[in-house]
Amino acid sequence: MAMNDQGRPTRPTNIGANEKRTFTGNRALEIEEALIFEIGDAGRSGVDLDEPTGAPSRLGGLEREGEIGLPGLAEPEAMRHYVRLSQKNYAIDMGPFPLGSCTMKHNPRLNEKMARLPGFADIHPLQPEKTVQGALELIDTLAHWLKTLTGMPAVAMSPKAGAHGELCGMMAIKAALVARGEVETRKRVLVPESAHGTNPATAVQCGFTVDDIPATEDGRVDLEAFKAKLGPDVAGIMVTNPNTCGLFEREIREIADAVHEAGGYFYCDGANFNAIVCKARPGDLGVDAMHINLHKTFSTPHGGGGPGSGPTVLSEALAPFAPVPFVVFGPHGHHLAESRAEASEVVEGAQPFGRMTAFHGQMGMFVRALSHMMSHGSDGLRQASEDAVLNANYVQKRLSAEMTPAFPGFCMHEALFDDSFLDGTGVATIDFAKAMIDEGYHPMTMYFPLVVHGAMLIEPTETESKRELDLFCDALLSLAREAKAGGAVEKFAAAPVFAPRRRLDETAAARKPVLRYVEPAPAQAAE
Amino acid sequence: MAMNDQGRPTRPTNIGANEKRTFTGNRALEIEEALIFEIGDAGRSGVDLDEPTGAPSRLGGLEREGEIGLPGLAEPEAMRHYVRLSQKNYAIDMGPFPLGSCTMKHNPRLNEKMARLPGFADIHPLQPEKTVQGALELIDTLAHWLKTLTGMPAVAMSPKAGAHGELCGMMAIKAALVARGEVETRKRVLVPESAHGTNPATAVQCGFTVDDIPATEDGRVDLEAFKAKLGPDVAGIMVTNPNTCGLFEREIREIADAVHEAGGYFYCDGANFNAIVCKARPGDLGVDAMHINLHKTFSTPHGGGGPGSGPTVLSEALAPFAPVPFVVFGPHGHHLAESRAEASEVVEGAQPFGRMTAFHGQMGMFVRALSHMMSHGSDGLRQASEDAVLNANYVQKRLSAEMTPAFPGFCMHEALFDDSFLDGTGVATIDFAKAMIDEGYHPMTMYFPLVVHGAMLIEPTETESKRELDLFCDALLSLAREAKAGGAVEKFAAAPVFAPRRRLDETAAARKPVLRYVEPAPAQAAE
Amino acid sequence: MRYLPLNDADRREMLAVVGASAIDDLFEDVPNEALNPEIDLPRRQGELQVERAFAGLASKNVPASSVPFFVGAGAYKHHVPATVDHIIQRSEFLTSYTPYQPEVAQGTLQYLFEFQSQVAALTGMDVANASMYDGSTATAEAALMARRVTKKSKVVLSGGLHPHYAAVTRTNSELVGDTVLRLGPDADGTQDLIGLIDDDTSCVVVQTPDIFGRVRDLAPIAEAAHAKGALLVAVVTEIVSLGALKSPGEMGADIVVGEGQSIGNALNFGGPYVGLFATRQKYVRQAPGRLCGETTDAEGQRGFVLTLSTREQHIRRDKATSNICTNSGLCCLAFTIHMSLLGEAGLKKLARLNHEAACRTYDAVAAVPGVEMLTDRFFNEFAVRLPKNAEGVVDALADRGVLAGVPGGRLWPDNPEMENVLLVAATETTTDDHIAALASALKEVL
Amino acid sequence: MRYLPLNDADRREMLAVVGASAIDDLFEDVPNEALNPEIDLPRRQGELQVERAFAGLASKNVPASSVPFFVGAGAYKHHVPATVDHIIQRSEFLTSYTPYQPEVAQGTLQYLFEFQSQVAALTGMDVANASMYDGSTATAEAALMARRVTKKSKVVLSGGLHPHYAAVTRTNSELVGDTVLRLGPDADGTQDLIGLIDDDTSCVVVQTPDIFGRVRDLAPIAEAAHAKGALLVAVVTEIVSLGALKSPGEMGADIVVGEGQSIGNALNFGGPYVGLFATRQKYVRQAPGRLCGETTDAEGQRGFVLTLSTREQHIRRDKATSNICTNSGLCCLAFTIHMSLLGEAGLKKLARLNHEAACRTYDAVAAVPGVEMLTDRFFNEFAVRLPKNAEGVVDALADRGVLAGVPGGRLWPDNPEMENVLLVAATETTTDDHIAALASALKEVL
Ligand SMILES: Cc1ncc(COP(=O)(O)O)c(C=O)c1O
Ligand SMILES: Cc1ncc(COP(=O)(O)O)c(C=O)c1O
Repeated sequence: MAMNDQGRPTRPTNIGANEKRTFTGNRALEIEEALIFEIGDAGRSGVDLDEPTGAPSRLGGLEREGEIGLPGLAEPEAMRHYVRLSQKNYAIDMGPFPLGSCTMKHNPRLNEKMARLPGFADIHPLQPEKTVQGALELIDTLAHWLKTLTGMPAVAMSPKAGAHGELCGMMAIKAALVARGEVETRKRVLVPESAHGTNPATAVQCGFTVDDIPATEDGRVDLEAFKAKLGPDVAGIMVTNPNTCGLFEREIREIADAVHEAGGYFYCDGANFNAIVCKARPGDLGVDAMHINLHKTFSTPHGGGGPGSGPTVLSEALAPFAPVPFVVFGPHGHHLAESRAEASEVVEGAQPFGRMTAFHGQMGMFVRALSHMMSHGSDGLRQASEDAVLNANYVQKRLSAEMTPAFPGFCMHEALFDDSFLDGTGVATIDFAKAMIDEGYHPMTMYFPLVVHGAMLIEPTETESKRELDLFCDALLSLAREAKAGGAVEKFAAAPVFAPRRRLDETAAARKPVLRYVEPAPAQAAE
Repeated sequence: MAMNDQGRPTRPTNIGANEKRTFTGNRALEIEEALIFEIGDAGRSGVDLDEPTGAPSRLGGLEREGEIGLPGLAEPEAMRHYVRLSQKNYAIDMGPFPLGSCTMKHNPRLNEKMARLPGFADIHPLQPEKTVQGALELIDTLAHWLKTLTGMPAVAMSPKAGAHGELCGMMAIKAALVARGEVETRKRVLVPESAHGTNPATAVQCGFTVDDIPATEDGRVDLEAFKAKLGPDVAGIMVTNPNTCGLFEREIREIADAVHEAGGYFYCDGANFNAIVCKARPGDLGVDAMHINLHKTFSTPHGGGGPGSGPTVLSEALAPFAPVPFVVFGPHGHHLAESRAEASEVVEGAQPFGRMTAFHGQMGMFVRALSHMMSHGSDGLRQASEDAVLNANYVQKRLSAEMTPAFPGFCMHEALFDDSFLDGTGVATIDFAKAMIDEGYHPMTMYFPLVVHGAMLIEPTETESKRELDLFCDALLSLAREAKAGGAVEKFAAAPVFAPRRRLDETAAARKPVLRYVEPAPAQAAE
Repeated sequence: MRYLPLNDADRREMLAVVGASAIDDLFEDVPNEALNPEIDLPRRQGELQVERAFAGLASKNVPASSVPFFVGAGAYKHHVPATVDHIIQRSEFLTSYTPYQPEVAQGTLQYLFEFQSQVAALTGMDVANASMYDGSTATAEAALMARRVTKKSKVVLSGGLHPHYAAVTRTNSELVGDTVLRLGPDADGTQDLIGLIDDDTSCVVVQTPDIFGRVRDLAPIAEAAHAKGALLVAVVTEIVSLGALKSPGEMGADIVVGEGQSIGNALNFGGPYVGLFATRQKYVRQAPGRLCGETTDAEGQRGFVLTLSTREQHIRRDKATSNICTNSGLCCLAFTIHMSLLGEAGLKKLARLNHEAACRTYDAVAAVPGVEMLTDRFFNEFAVRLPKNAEGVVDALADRGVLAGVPGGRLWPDNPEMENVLLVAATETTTDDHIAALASALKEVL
Repeated sequence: MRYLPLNDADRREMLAVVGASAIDDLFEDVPNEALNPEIDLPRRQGELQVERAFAGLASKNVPASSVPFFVGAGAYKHHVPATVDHIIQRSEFLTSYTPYQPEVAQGTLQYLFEFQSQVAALTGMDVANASMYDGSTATAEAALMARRVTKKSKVVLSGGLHPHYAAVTRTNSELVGDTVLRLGPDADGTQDLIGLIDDDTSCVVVQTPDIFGRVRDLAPIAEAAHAKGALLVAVVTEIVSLGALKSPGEMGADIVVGEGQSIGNALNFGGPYVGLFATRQKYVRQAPGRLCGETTDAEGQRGFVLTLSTREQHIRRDKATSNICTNSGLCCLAFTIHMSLLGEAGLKKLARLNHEAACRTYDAVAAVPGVEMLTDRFFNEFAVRLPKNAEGVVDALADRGVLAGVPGGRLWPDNPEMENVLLVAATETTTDDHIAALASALKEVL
């Protein structure tokens, strides 16, 4: 049909009752956009390059022949393509993004500006050290902030995200066990049921086996059950604190002592560090290793899925096994220790477990995170954590009028609800969440943690104003009342109706995966 | 009501039949946003400043006392406020912006980047000249490009927009008349009926009287009628070429010769220069003065209404009267002549009519325009003009299937239609245009030029692809067919329905103007 | 060419559709001998090449942030939050047109309404327009408006008015036959303006803080002007000063114009800037420029539109109050974003920091032997008289890496009396190191 | 504090609502002795102060664009169009989360789908994922995937593989008990990989162009690997090379991993970069990382979703194919924008320009007495052996304002044989002046 000649997506087949249609499929400012493969072609380009001389090539006879299949767009077409796509996204700059455990906070543009200074963005990781002293000093300074904020003696800067930081910590634990000659005997890692999926996945990726720890009625590690599982085959424990129920593990000290007594190590998942920065230091709580998501706690943008950065702080016991490279300050200024051999020369007793990534970590994120930290200062960071926790408790309290908190009492930086307030309404957690989209909000984290039925985990962060939170709560309360009042099952099931797309068929997507563009068969193309 | 507590705009009073409502008034990604005065307050701030020392002030006892009435927002609130507002705008980066006479073309981001180099953005207009040689060289280089492209001997860089350039040209003409001792006798300026409003307004602002010239059947200056109006009291003529009907004034030479013979000057409105860059030079056509809208022809962004820049090229006859300041190149490098006295020293015979603005013109726009010119080069600029004219003719041809071109034959860079194709449909030009909004397009220029009934002036520019133009034409053709088919009068009258706002009551706005925010009376506030 | 989506195949196809055999068929109306002239200019270049060319030019300039910097006189070096420049670059703001189609321009219209409200509050006036080109053209427009309002034709310009502003106003007012009485520079602040206001006077134009940095009390001048049926036009070239000083509105001004560059906008070597224009409600229909007003849409929702356009050229043509069309849109946005980030508390603090930096600079400069201070009531800028030609001194200091200020010779080139005057400005970006550098360099040179 | 919207009044009000008398009531679960520790760090600072601090640090580094620059070895200096950096800073892309709610994340999902399609086409594979952290971790993941696919446990790493990539792969594979056979540096390109592939081999990992810049024909290796039931993992650290060279897919690779930094991304001192991961359709369910797929919505409109997530940690936990969660989202966007601006014609031309610049550099360096060239089949980088320690030479050249390349000692610190080796890279940003500067400086130093 007409649309396809324009390379536009196929039109609705079963338009909803009172859907208005337009010829273009656009709705004023909501503009449909086809794939670059449908708009562009191999001959077009949005880049002007000098003409090659045509000198004979020296590619050893391995020249590429034939088409690659990459469409090109003139710059104006490309600009429009991506601007139109962007307008189909929700973002923290548009409104609350209350994803529990994700810490979607404001991303200051000052940080973006700093990260783009040529002195940081336009330097190569393998330039002579004397030409990057400012960069090394910055990494060293950030490391100092991280160590001070966590009260830990060492930090590994290589990890590229939280999960990578988990890998770093667990690798250090494994290396320590090797050093102790217990690597063959200690293979079991204890992980609470409420843990994020990356925890068990990481443990297995390090060659450990995972053993679940049950949660108590009040959403915390069951200390007795945990102790019962301890033994000479335990390598360590991975506990998130504050945990994924938004609660602080009251007995964290006991947990740490117990695992240490049992000869294991304490890995703390620091994804929720935002709740306690300058309020409590993991180093004072017996932690052996903890990753810090700079893209959560320290405001580097999530960027639609990444990049992130997961520096991992280490205790005295694990510090010697930190991976290469790391920055040391010496007579000739700042220096990078890049090999095991060199590491043990420059740092007494160092025996790095190896290397986690090429080069030196996420410099671009380091700049942003340090800019965030210096802007806040220790006073601002403490205030931020307090506001994050206050905002969460305010939301928990206000929503409790209609919704059901999963656990009693105050929460930390995020408020967890179960779906019992929806019992018998015919409205499920997912429907409730999708209805939020029509109201102008991104849904909260759903069905996680697994220990709570139909979980709804709301993390407002400190960068939401009381006004935003009040409107957000009013909207959710009205949805809850609407659900309970009954008769709105269809509305909830149909939501969202105002978004660029209605609910998508994920089952079909997984059954016959279409993971890349393929030229439509001539027949269709001609349609 | 609830909304107002959140400082949200008042809710719809008379929701359209099948309008769905949400509690917040938001519709998924379309988010309502209140005024800063309703969100912020005097105590809040999104800027951290050092603490003043509190030293005694030396303000001569004129300290401000009491409230100013300026709300402040924390940075996250401000970011959201403006991002949400931005999402209520249409823009060239979203789709075609076919405003005739406005030349809404793609704005390359390279130009934005260049304009922000500290060497250009962070220099003061009154720094010692030796500290701004690069800036002066840039202005000189841009002047060279403009003179070469127009074939004119001089250019005044001060004008801040097109209308300001008109003022510059007409001031030069007035100064020339003064020099000739004819300023008292020559007061009449001839202006075609089709002229843009700024032309007559400018003439009057220069103390001239305006005399309209009728247009011929084919949309051009009526040469005979024009000649008949010439006389010893004529100061000059202001002709737009290509004119606002999108047509090239075939008899431009005759017009120029005639006005010159009569002792007057030829001001050419260069707003439509985009049609003929590198295709024809005003200098070869007898023009005495012409402004160039850098924010049209040379792609500096319109920015929602400005800023612009209107350098004005001048003929031998008018060059001596060019305003100060201007750049000259001398033994000590580039230099700014800033006073009349100095001007006549450095340039033989110069007698500047005065000064048009503080400092030296729109440097920020100069950088962008030169970046655009250097990127295109003379070959690219000619190609651009040819593509602009081709795109306009393609649209004119395709739309002629259902719509009625105002004049026969090829057009230049814009296609003009009248509303005769809507005769008897009950759909007016404005309704047709508003319906375009729902289809995802900004309306074309309407009811201008005045010489055509229900005028619709479409200027695609060279940065539209054939694909975009085809979909645009298909959409307009289907609207035209829909209008002619009848029965859609209400739909057109109601359009747009998908935009952030329905049609706005402009009459009410003008009857009781509310031009600034005023605190609602307590009564309302409490509602 | 990267910005041109048409390729040759498209062009051939489209020419066929329009029924032309070659592109020049479409240019048939252009006189043949004028068609396709030889243009002696370089050919197209890639981004990399263009960037390198501009980097080369830029490197020949000395950015304000790179040195101790005391240059002011109508344009000021302030720190602008990164958020401002980020937001104004959003496609929806940067690449939109004048909001003539309000249904799809509420973003622009709402910020213009907020901008007008902020400017009105700051200046102490009832209403403000949606901007003029800059402070100087706003001043010229104010004089023309006073003429319309009072039907009188004599404009009195204070000697403390920025010389560029005075020149622009004179150029424009004389065009329509007004007499412009421009006083000489009022370096010592002794001028008697009031004596010059007579029954033919349409307006008296006074700047505060004036070009010499002197803070002026407008009340007596307003009184005198009103007594003669003239309007008082107040000019503010450093808008930050209104965070610390009585507003011109409080002091009786009828029209307040100003330069808004200091808030949200970079120095940009003089432009683009943003002209502020505010006046009394009763005069609004004589005001130049665009006005944004509140209204409701077909569903009763609040919305904004451009209004009272019967004053404007596109409707009234030769009867318009001004010929202005394109104004300073995006610069208004920068202004309003920065101002709403500051908020009242922030603006007052910022003004305070500017004043304190100027006071410290004042004391340091005053301590330099041979320097005569010309005023003791200033905001963030002050004038001094040096024992020798200030232009030479500024040049010598520039060689020492200090940009010391604006020499009188630059602003009053034809006035020998001003040669030794130096205008020195300080802002929140001025550090004690900068001040020390200025003072010691000055000592060396004097 | 500018980023915190709550003021003290808000806080008091909210504490009252939640029923707490003081903020620390909310922290009651934190062991008392651990609560509110003394934190010895600076206090809050304004933007201006922070900017000045970072400008100070940045000024201690030498940007690649400011000097003749020949440093490569896995990260390359290319010109990125301004449009790319502008678009990736749009709020809707920059500040959005992983697209788990597809109805309001179609923007992210569609570009991921386009990204996957471009990467698959470039590498000559059936499918690609939505990115890994970088090329090195992608390589490590490939080896782990080969293990899952083949159920074998011996990994063979070519001596031409980037030493960092080899180290990362070894670190990860050994954790799960694999034996990793890592060959020494193959400077002279004489290594026999094929002989090392046996029945226990899960995969052989080969880089092309290899770390020495040498272009490698993978076909014979693929054949040998497949004969033993092993997979061929091809590694590409300079993705631009695929604009000129046969794709690994054409040469029989089963998994192609690479570093995408060259397209759309800045050098950033090593990160963030974008890891490319592509493979055959039949292996897709063993692939790590996110996958975006096409589907339709409730109205039958085309849309995109994250799919096959039963491979991922958030669903499969300890059974997941990888623990990766956050990946390189925004860097994929930069990659896909730049790639769609280039298009096929542009990419091929860019590759050609890189190769020609490298050829010119090669000839200039070869002409320097004492330099031994180690390969004559390269793309935009090549290895040479110098008569003395390359680290010292590079330092000496840096003092002369030329960043000459990567010395062997930097990549193989524990291998004396590599001390005199220098890796030299050229790109489209390399000018003849740069090349001349390199050659003459080299002559001086050798
Ligand atoms: C509790 C927890 N742990 C670990 C992670 C993984 O962090 P990343 O996505 O940076 O790898 C997350 C991220 O969502 C998380 O919420
Ligand atoms: C034909 C014509 N002349 C003059 C102008 C005025 O230019 P500016 O808005 O830059 O003052 C315009 C702008 O729309 C125009 O279209």
